[in-house]
Amino acid sequence: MSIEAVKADKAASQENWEPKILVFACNWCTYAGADLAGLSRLQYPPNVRILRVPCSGRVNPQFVIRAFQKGIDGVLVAGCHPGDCHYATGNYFTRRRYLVMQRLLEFMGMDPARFQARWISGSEGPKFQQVVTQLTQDIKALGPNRKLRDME
Amino acid sequence: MKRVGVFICHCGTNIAHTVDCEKVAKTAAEFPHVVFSTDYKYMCSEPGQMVIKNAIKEHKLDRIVVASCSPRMHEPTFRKCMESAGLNPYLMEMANIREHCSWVHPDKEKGTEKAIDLVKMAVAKVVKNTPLTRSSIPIHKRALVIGGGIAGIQAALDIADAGYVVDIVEKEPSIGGRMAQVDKTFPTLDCSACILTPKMVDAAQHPNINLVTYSEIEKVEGYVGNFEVTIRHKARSVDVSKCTGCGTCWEKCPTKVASEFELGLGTRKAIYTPFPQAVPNKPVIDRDNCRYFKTGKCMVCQKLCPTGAVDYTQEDQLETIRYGAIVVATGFDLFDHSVYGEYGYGKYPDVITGLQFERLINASGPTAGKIKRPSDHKEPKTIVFIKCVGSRDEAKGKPYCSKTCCMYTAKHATLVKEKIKDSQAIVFYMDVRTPGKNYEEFYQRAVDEYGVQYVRGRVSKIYQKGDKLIVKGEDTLLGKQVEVEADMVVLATAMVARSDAGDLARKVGFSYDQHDFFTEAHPKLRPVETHTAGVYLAGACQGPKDIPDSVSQASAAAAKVCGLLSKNEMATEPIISAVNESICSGCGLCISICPYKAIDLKTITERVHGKMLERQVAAVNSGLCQGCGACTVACRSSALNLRGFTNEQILAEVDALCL
Amino acid sequence: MLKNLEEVRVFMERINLTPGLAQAKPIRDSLKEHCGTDVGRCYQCGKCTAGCPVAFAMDYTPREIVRLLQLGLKEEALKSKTIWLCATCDTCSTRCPREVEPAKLMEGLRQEAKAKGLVADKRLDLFNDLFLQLVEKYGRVHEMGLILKFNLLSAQPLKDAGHGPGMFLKGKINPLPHTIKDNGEVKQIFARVRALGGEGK
Amino acid sequence: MKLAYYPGCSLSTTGIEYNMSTLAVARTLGLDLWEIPEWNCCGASSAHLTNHLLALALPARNLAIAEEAGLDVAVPCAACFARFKATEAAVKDSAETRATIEEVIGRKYEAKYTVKSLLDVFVNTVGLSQIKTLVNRPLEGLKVAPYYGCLLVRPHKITQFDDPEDPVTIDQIMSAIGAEPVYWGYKTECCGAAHPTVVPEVGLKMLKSIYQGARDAGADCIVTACPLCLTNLDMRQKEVGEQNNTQYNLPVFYFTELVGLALGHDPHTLGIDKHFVDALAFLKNKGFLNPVQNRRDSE
Ligand SMILES: Cc1cc2nc3c(=O)[nH]c(=O)nc-3n(C[C@H](O)[C@H](O)[C@H](O)COP(=O)(O)OP(=O)(O)OC[C@H]3O[C@@H](n4cnc5c(N)ncnc54)[C@H](O)[C@@H]3O)c2cc1C
Ligand SMILES: Cc1cc2nc3c(=O)[nH]c(=O)nc-3n(C[C@H](O)[C@H](O)[C@H](O)COP(=O)(O)OP(=O)(O)OC[C@H]3O[C@@H](n4cnc5c(N)ncnc54)[C@H](O)[C@@H]3O)c2cc1C
Ligand code: SF4
Ligand code: SF4
Ligand code: SF4
Ligand code: SF4
Ligand code: SF4
Ligand code: SF4
Ligand code: SF4
Ligand code: SF4
Repeated sequence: MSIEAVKADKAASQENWEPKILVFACNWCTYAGADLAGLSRLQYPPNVRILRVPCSGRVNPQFVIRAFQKGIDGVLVAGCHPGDCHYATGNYFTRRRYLVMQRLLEFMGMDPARFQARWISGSEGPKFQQVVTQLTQDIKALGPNRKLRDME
Repeated sequence: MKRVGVFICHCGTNIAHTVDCEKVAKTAAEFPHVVFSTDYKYMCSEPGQMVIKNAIKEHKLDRIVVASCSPRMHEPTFRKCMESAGLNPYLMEMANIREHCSWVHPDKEKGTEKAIDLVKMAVAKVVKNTPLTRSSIPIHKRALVIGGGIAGIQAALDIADAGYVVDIVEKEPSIGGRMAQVDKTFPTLDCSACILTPKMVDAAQHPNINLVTYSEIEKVEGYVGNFEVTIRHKARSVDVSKCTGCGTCWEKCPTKVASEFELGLGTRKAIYTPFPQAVPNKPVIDRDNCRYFKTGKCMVCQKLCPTGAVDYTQEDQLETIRYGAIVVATGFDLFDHSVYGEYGYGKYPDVITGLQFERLINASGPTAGKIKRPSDHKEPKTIVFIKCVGSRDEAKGKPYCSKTCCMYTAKHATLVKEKIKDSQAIVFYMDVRTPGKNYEEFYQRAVDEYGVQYVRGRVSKIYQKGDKLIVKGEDTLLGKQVEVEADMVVLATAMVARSDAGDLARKVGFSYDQHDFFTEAHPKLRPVETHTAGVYLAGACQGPKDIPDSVSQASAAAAKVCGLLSKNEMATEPIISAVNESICSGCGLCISICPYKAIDLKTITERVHGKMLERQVAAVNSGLCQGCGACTVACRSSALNLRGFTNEQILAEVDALCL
Repeated sequence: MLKNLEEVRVFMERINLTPGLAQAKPIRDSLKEHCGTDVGRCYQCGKCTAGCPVAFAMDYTPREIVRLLQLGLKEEALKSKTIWLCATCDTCSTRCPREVEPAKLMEGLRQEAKAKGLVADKRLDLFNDLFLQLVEKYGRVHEMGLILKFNLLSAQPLKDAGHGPGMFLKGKINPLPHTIKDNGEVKQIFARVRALGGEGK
Repeated sequence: MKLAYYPGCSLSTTGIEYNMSTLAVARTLGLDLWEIPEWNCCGASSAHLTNHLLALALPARNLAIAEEAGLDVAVPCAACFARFKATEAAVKDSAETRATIEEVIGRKYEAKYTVKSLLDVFVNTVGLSQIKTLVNRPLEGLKVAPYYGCLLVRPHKITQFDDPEDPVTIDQIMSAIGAEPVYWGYKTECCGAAHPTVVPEVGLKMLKSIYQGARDAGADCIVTACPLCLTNLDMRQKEVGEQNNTQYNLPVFYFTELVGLALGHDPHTLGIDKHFVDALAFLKNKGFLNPVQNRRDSE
């Protein structure tokens, strides 16, 4: 068992641990999708915090690393479906960076599943609900994130 | 020292029901820089906004956070409120505690906790906000239409009628496009020339329209409202100001070559107009084929021209004009069916395309409207039509449906039955697609009134046997192999993008799809706009389209252009990218990332150790940048930052959430 | 061709699609895996059938075989004569606009039909078996022996008898089996293939 | 130019004249054909129809032997060619398949060398101009229907040979020797393979359409590059004619026979006397059997 896993085990057994998850949401699609989920009163776990960005392509990998360093348990980057980007091509960059990021996180000794990318359009309220619900479950299963404070 | 005010909205009970607003306000009061925090029932109402304004005055707030509904709903409201309180509207952030919190989390404790987090993030961000100002750009009131087919002509006429000057740049010697090649038009069968020619003449005579034929786009710079377009006027070898279109030159020219307009079924001279109704009706010399240009001898046209218009010394001219808006209407080409080995690789003379068929039945075509097959000029009695050639065929052609061919094939078959009484018209089809007003009725008439025979199945092979073409198919409704001995076969070949479509799109700076059709900003709701502000689409260059669709889209594009040109200036969002020149290395990585071609390199001069040095740095064009932020991530030196969503702002939010 | 009334009845019988459709997806997937081609892509254009040199003799045209598979009616396809009559000429696969390869389906179905004992035209199957027996035994094919044996076993002993003497005289058939000196290696190949997965696929 | 040579079962029996003419012509063209020692049957369609692995393994043994000798392989029979190509492609495609095949045949085979149809060798290795210069009895006035069948050109991905819908190599060779290839629609139609023997009610109809096609195109004879096609087209012609109350009178040749004739070989050396439809009489009628000066056989 890795150190992280041991710690995670311990923490998870502490009662009432709830993960904190940061969602970078593209203003045009996923943010609107989350709005729609709200409008439709679709319930989901309260663990996610949405940070609005103009486009998923705006998300600099450094933001993600910083969040993990500061102890966030999971990060989701979500934007328009490929081909539907409000800015034509932004989400293609996201897709490429996502793969690189996952590898980087793995290298840093993190479970890459803590970092996900999803396409959720402005009309996909239910999908937003389903994605964050699933993500919360996944992250819960992984346990708390060992802070990467000392890294870099 | 920054002074932040926080305002928590109840939204009646919408928020207050599951979020303890009072507690949120109290907690927020403790956050760094927060000097005032309160909650109120309806923040967006008049009295709600008064609460904000009063607090700003009373507590000398210099920035605020409103925790309420989605910024997609009330951001403009609260920005205005800031403005009327005398603050910069961009020194305001919203925390979405309704859609993203109270409405989705029934647990009040958890909801409150989350609302506090969201407010904390907003406060952390707003502290890093800087005042931003909208700027405005002037709009040059002149429009450019690229391509003079029916779509381009219609768009130009509508724009011109609204009172704006518009230039049509057409690469051929005449406007008219494909519609000029078509004989009759479905679903009414009125003659194409009869309805097109008047429009061409209208365009030529309109005081606001300039026809710029035999010309191409060389370069496009600038941005919405201020495009700088360089046009190449190809050397016509004829001085149009002198030429009267008398026709003496092309009558007497000794050089005959295959006519592009007649698709190889007829000929033209080396000095020519593409077709008799050409607009302008003034010839050009095709230098590749003209004897004078090849051998230095001939000059017949010059000698005979009564007005001395022929000028062999002309050269291409470049001209740069400023436009406020551009409509692209460059139309389509036809799929080259010579990849179909089973249909003879385009080698059988009597296997022709639908567009060639249009020329064969056209009264002003090479056969004067008599249907004669190319090989021996005999009248064909049995004509087979094959649909979806190159369309809906991933193995050899394009996956998409070309949309017009079902209808024009029904038209062709009808015309065959009309013109040759004892003929057979047999259509091999997979589906008959007729979604348009009176389209299905038209197709049904072909079948029941004219007796056109439809056979469901894709043809597998055509081969020549004597002077017949043997067409082998399956009638899939019977489940039997069938065979037709045809005199002529007409292929409904796919509509494809012009071969230079990609080049043009890159030149102008908008996107195109994998088939080189131009991409609209939204397939349903912004069908005539591109992602590039000020550039609009009309006609078949955006995807297969028939004439009614092309014309509607052209008028829609014209409406968009008029909407733009009706303003004197245009406000631009301040949420755009900015370069920190002192750390930009001039590497240029960001340039190719930007989907709007908003970044360029420029040269700056700076003093280093007392010496003046020149170097290159990136420059963002505020007219073009749409604020996506993609470039900021690409820059290795972090020289680019997106105003309103700066690295510092986003990191502050992240930190606020995690701490 | 409809030969008698009974055939008409069977031919015209209404098919209940419900059970077949439940099977359609797994059948499609397994064909994708085993034959490397996807029946789901077929849009029933008939181009395969239109060019098939044997379709005139088939009980289902190649397109109809694909249709049966799309609807999950695989049993019907396995029982068809079509799969045995297909000459593996690949015309259909070469021309299919949707890149379905009916020829590969026929091949896969034949192997499966054989494994299930559903051989609708025994002659071609018999021919193939005899052919391979010869290869295994001698390393090469002895055509005279093959044809004689085939005709005998397919109960048409006199067929082609007219050609035999002509062939013989022209030196085209050799009364003695050809063989390679040591056929052990070829026998080994057969044995190992059998060990790896038997006769069917 | 040295190549490994795989005659295949047919060329020692029904297609013996293909072998004879190939060897005779090869010598004249300067091709050194090294027959793969102890070659075995490629399995033909029978293996292909029965078992995938068997169909790959049987050709692989032959290819492995040729590979040991370090030679590209020339294959005259279209059926063998198709099977060989399939094996070559499968081995190139997947290391896993290669391992299985190597295990089954007990030899190493890496598909390092190329399998070529004899047509390909004539057109691309020897070259049309070389053939042309060696012609001393141009077959002027001979109208031939070039017949490729299906196995040479399909599946194109694997055979990579000529054009799948309108192949031209036989046409080109015929033009090079002075004959006149006719254009017709049955170039790549299937001859029925085993069908004329096994399911004659089907196979004979397939043949009929080919005869009819050649006749409609005004051909005097048919030229092939496949022993199976030739046997079917030649041996069944009379029978099919009788069934349809006609006589087709279309001699069927291997392209090597006609090339041999044009190069001046004796028709008997080429095996032209071994056909069912009387080819000798036909050629005689056409005046192609008159002695030529500088006969190759006397060299
Ligand atoms: C055989 C056939 C029959 C048809 N029959 C009918 C019918 O009966 N009814 C019907 O409604 N529709 C019919 N159509 C469809 C009709 O032709 C199109 O809808 C219509 O022509 C589209 O007009 P457009 O202006 O978009 O394109 P086009 O007609 O293609 O015009 C584009 C113009 O742009 C010019 N151009 C291209 N590239 C450049 C460039 N880079 N720079 C400058 N200029 C450029 C071209 O020269 C051309 O003049 C038929 C189509 C075909 C193929
Ligand atoms: C089942 C179904 C599914 C569809 N799915 C799609 C799809 O997936 N994608 C797609 O692109 N299209 C789809 N469509 C088509 C789409 O609905 C229509 O294209 C579109 O709604 C047409 O918009 P409209 O504004 O012209 O008409 P409408 O939507 O009908 O709007 C007309 C409005 O005018 C009002 N009105 C009517 N008469 C009067 C009057 N006398 N005075 C004042 N007001 C009046 C009506 O109340 C209505 O609000 C679908 C249609 C159907 C039936
Ligand atoms: S500001 Fe938004 S949340 Fe508040 S009352 Fe208005 S609509 Fe409701
Ligand atoms: S002869 Fe002169 S005036 Fe007449 S059309 Fe020709 S160029 Fe024009
Ligand atoms: S100079 Fe050229 S264009 Fe003029 S008449 Fe001679 S060939 Fe024709
Ligand atoms: S419009 Fe008709 S003919 Fe044309 S591609 Fe579509 S279905 Fe085929
Ligand atoms: S923010 Fe987007 S649009 Fe603006 S310059 Fe950067 S990449 Fe281009
Ligand atoms: S802004 Fe960044 S990416 Fe662009 S040129 Fe400067 S250093 Fe390079
Ligand atoms: S050719 Fe292909 S798509 Fe058409 S019916 Fe046959 S298998 Fe289906
Ligand atoms: S491979 Fe079989 S089904 Fe396909 S065309 Fe040939 S004979 Fe017909």
